[in-house]
Amino acid sequence: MTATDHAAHGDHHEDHHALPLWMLVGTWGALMGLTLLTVFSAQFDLGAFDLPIAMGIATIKAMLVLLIFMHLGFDKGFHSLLIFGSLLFVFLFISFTLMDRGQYQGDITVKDSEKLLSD
Amino acid sequence: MKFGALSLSLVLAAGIAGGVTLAAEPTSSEAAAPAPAAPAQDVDALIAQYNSKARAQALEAGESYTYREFSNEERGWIREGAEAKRAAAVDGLIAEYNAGLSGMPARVFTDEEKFWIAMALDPAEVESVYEGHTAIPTGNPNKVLYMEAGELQKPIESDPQYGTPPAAQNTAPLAEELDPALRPSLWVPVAASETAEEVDAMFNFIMYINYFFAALIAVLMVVFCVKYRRRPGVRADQSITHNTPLEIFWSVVPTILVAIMFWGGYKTFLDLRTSPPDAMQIYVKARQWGWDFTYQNGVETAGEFHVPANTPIEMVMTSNDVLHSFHLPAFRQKSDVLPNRYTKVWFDSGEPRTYRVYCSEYCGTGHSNMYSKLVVEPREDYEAWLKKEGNWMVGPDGEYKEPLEIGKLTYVRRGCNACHSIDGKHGTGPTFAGLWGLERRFDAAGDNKRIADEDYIRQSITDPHSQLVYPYGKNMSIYDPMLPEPQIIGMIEYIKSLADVPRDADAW
Amino acid sequence: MTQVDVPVIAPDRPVQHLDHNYINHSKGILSWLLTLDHKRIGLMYLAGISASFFLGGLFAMAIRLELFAPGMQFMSAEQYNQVFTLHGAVMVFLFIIPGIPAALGNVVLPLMLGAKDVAFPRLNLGSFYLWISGAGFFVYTLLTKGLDTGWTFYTPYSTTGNNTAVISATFGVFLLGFSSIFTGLNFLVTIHKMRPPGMTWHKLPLFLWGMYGTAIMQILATPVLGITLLLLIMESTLGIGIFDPNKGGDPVLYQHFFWFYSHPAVYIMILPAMAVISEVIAAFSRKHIFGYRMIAYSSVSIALLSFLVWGHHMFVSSESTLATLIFSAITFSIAIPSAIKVFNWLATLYKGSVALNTPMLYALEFIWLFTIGGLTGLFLAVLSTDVALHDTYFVVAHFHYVMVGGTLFAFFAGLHYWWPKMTGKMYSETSSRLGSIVAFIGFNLAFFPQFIMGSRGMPRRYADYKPDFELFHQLSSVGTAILGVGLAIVAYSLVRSLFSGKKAPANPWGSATIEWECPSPPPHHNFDHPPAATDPYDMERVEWNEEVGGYVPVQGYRPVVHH
Amino acid sequence: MSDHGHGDKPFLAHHFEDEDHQFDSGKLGIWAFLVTEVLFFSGLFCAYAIYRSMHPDVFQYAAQALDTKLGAINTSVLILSSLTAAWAVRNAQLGQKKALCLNLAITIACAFGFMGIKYLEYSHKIHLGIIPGNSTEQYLDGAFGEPKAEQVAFVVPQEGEGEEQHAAGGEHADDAAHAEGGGQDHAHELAPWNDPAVDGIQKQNLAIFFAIYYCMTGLHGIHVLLGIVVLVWLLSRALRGHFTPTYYGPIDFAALYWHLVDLIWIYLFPLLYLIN
Repeated sequence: MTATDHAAHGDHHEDHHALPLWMLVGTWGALMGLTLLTVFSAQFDLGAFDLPIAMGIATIKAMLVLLIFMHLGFDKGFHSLLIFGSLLFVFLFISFTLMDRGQYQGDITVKDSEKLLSD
Repeated sequence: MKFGALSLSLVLAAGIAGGVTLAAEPTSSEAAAPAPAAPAQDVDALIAQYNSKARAQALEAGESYTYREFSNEERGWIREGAEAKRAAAVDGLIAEYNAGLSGMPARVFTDEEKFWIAMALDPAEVESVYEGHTAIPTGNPNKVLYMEAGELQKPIESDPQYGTPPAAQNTAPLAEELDPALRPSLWVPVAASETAEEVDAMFNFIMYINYFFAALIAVLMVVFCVKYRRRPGVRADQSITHNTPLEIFWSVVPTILVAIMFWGGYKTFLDLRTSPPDAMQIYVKARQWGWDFTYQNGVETAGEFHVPANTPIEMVMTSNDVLHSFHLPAFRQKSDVLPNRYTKVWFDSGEPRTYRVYCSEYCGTGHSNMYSKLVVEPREDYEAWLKKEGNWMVGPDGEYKEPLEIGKLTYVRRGCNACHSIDGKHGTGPTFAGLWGLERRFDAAGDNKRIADEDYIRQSITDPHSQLVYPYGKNMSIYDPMLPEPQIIGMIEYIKSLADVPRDADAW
Repeated sequence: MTQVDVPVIAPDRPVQHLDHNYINHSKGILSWLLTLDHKRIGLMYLAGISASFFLGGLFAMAIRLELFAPGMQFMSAEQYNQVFTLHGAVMVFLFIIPGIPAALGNVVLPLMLGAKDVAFPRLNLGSFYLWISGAGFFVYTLLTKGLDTGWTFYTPYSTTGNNTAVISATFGVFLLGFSSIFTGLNFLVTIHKMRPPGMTWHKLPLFLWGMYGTAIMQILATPVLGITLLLLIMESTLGIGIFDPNKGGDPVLYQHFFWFYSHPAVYIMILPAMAVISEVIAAFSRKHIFGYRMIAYSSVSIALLSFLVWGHHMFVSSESTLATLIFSAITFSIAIPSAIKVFNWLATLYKGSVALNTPMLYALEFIWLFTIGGLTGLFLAVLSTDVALHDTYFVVAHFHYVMVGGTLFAFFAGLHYWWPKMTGKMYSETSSRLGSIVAFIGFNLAFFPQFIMGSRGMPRRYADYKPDFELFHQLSSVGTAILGVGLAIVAYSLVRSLFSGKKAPANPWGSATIEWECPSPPPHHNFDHPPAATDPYDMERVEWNEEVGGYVPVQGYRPVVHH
Repeated sequence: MSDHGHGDKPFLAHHFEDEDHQFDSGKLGIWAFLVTEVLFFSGLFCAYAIYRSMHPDVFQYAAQALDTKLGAINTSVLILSSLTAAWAVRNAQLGQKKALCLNLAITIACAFGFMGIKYLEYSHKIHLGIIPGNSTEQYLDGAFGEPKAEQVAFVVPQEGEGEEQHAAGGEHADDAAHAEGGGQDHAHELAPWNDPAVDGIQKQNLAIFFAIYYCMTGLHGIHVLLGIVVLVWLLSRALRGHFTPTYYGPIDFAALYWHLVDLIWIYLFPLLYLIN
């Protein structure tokens, strides 16, 4: 079964097509390259950009895995909705919690409390 | 048998009937009898007759006594009359008692008078007095009486001699429950500050909206169910499947209402959370299971704290062990108290009154006993109190008290009494009774053991988890900062003094 | 709603009873324990959660007995703490969360879809056994060592001291969580993939919309509970320190984690209840449900919004002011869909043909109790009043009105509604109605006084209290006793019907959803061919037939085309 | 209709209409399951985000204890296994039985390789005294405080020497000597942490970093182990020729799960190993 003959089966079968080999191997190559890139970029101190760059590269890799290895690019839209929707909830969970935690004062140590009490 | 108000009224009736001797408890039918209007001039005579007879016989025989059978009607009159008398007299008595405690030569009070003084205390405390505790039962040093074998005995070994008598305010009733001028509404307790009134305004606003919608829904439901009840031959009108304008209407109206609620609530919430810059700060340390307060001048108190009237107060709180919550209903204030972090609540103290503080975050066995008392009093009283509190280990002569006395006070003030009994009863922790010189086992087999001596007690205080008596767990909070030296010595002396008190078999 | 012209295949006299049905399909205990039949699994769940409910109820009775008077009556404070913890944990994790979805949903959901089974029958059986093992761990905890942390397992109390019970209990909850996840996953796929021809999303019965919303929440929220409890177990056993302030951890983080699950869990409890009520109100009004789309969409919007409001459990837990502002605002937004549902149910009664059979009685009681529960929720969503009321009996009363008054009464509504379908027997209306009314009275007496004492400051989870709250506690205890009597009558009525109830027709109530088209009780395979779906609330589709003592499809009926 | 209504199709369950129906249902099911997995891990990511935002310096310091090379090798191993898993799906779709078995076998081998390297990392750390839980702190005292001769200390990874040996050979007989030496030699690099003024809290937070490290990689490792079980089962079925171009759902679903495990590692790697 190739990408061309899935149309004959109608839309019900659209996720049955096999991905061409070059695409799988190419994706693998890209993932390996990006892994090297992220290790390489970690050698340098880029200050505030460190984390965003590392996360950016990881996200590109994740998208490659999702869209090609996991067929999401050729699959039913609802599956994408499910997985990206869940990421939205993860984002909300983490960001709300971070936001709240960011507003607290730092923890106090035993020493601090003694000092405060004796002041 | 303890049915709260009922038993309280029983006790009241019994107390008046028999003075202090409670051997003959009247049955509930007698005590609860309806009391028609009494011929006023007779009542005094009736009371005299009732009291004198009972007293005389009790004193003579030294046992249960009998007396003329009074009718239920008469009993009612006696009770009412006695109550009226008591109300008039008891305030004076309390003042006199307290005056005696704060240094002036105290006259000797009769047992009956002490009973009446006790009656004016927080009823819950009075009740616990009557529950048969043989010693000081709680962290409050204001237990003036105690019972033994169901009989009222004598005042606690002389508060005056300890030099830390219960302050006058301890005998004042809690504003929330006893002051008839401050009766709460059905829903909320007395609002003690302006912020609390703001909260109440929102509370009432929501309540009226709730009344309206609850009534609307109930009426519609009942009317529809009756009017459109199933009848033969009558079919439901299938054409009504939806009505967009109506549905939009009943979506939008609640939206507007909740938006108003949200905004109003948020504004007041900011008031509740933002303390005025000039607020007086009191540091609070919560522990299992009690509250310790530290004032700016370093004075530490436990269980109870006083603040000057009409002053904004900010409580800066942290916990020694688990989560607690500082809950002041009268001020509509509350905040969790966390270990390793400070949280704050503030309130405007308002008029001199007494309030109850709860712990409202579940914190273990003693959670439901983790009260504190807030006393708002005029500034000069507050300052006098603070001075006295700061010197609780110092006697009237300006010298440190005897270690034993310091130990007894430490036991109460540091909350040891929450877990360690002194009457031999098994508790959350081992009892102190008969502990001195006892062999302590740290495992089931007893391979690991030690005699309870000075070293043992000291180590148990400073590092309790290093030697856990089998089968107790790591329940004791490692108190931080640790007890100061005189108090440790005091505890050693106190435990020593309890060496001969018998302990229960199941108290390890 | 535009109605496509689908001819309804209605035999002259539909089959009412079968000699051979799913209950007597095969014999022997193993044919039940290893069954893949969703109906049998549903019945086993029903037995399990009924036992849990009974157990939780006993704990409740013990609590109210202890609190009848101030002072300790027959328990120590430690015992009281264990009893209230077990009451909460058993009721929440073993009864309310699985109650409607797992017990009623399992029986009804595939039938409503005209399907032969759920999408993954083995997974379904697996989640039942996960439930059993989770429950087992709970009972183990109960029998061996007391658990006294409260059902919320707040740190650091749960991880310090010698709380070994926490480990076995949380592991039980972990298993129960996965049971819940797999049930939700199964239902989600079943609703997506197993619908019969003609059942578009807008012809989905509202029960299924509710179950769909529930499934979303179960899939998204419950895993977070799983990881939270795993971390808690790690904390208790290894002391990893993430939640322990003595090791630099943050106990408030635990609360964030816990409520990220447990707030949606509240809606996992109530959304199926609302779904049942939508079915029952329509059926017993014999009228098309009012505002179908609004009810359906409100289910899904409640499901999604429920993830954004967890912080309202933490207004006084030192949550930051910014977070309280946001969470409070979103909390109000979730009130709107709930209000819409209540108004739509009322409008369904309007010009209906209302019969007060037992399920309808429960549904009406539900509306009243849920209204009280919902309206009092406003006090807790408003920041200023919540500060005063948080962790008092007001909260206790509020969530009992929603969870017991809401979910339990809806559970009974659904149980009585589908009882003839599940068992093939009719229960006695007289005794069931009596039980329902007594329980309703008892419930209100038990919990309304708690609002008053809560707003006066009585904190929750107190083993003892000051005498000024005595009156309210006594009323509450008396109410609980009456509630207990009511529930006993209900149980008696249902159990008796199993032995002496008369045979149920296929469609005793005149509902138009598909599950009533198969005989009562259904055969092993439910339907030979998936029935064609029409509007599930087109009540004119069926009419009373004296001969069969139930409703039968109208022959040659062509549905009314609205608009 | 009987229990086994589809006699000609042995793996078609009775309640589905046809194989496509079954496949679609299964696919939706596995995606929903992956959603629960994402949320399951989200708690750990959340804890990570919170503690990293609170103590960025601690995380930066502690991450030096992790071996970037081993992490990178493991990443590559997982990516390779992901390729073979995707390839296996293609083989199944095209009915290539031999290639399917081979690809499954390579995937399983990679999974074992991953766990083997993980084992090396863990045992090295445990040997150094970095273990999750209560006792971490006391070990860290030795590691970060006064370096004592008898106590092993934290190793700041040095270029080359030693580390590769562990990775390649798995011989850690010389670990102790090496670690001790490392601790002594590099004590000066730990200077800020040896300052008596910086005790307590920082060490606690170090312990929390390692707690999170162990939880995240540990939970991920459990998922890899579960994956191995599933893949071995599928390999045995593939060898028996169960899979056809119309029935290959299990391969596809297991591959999806396997990709998700890979995907989580793609984030774990930079978050844990590449902090600087």
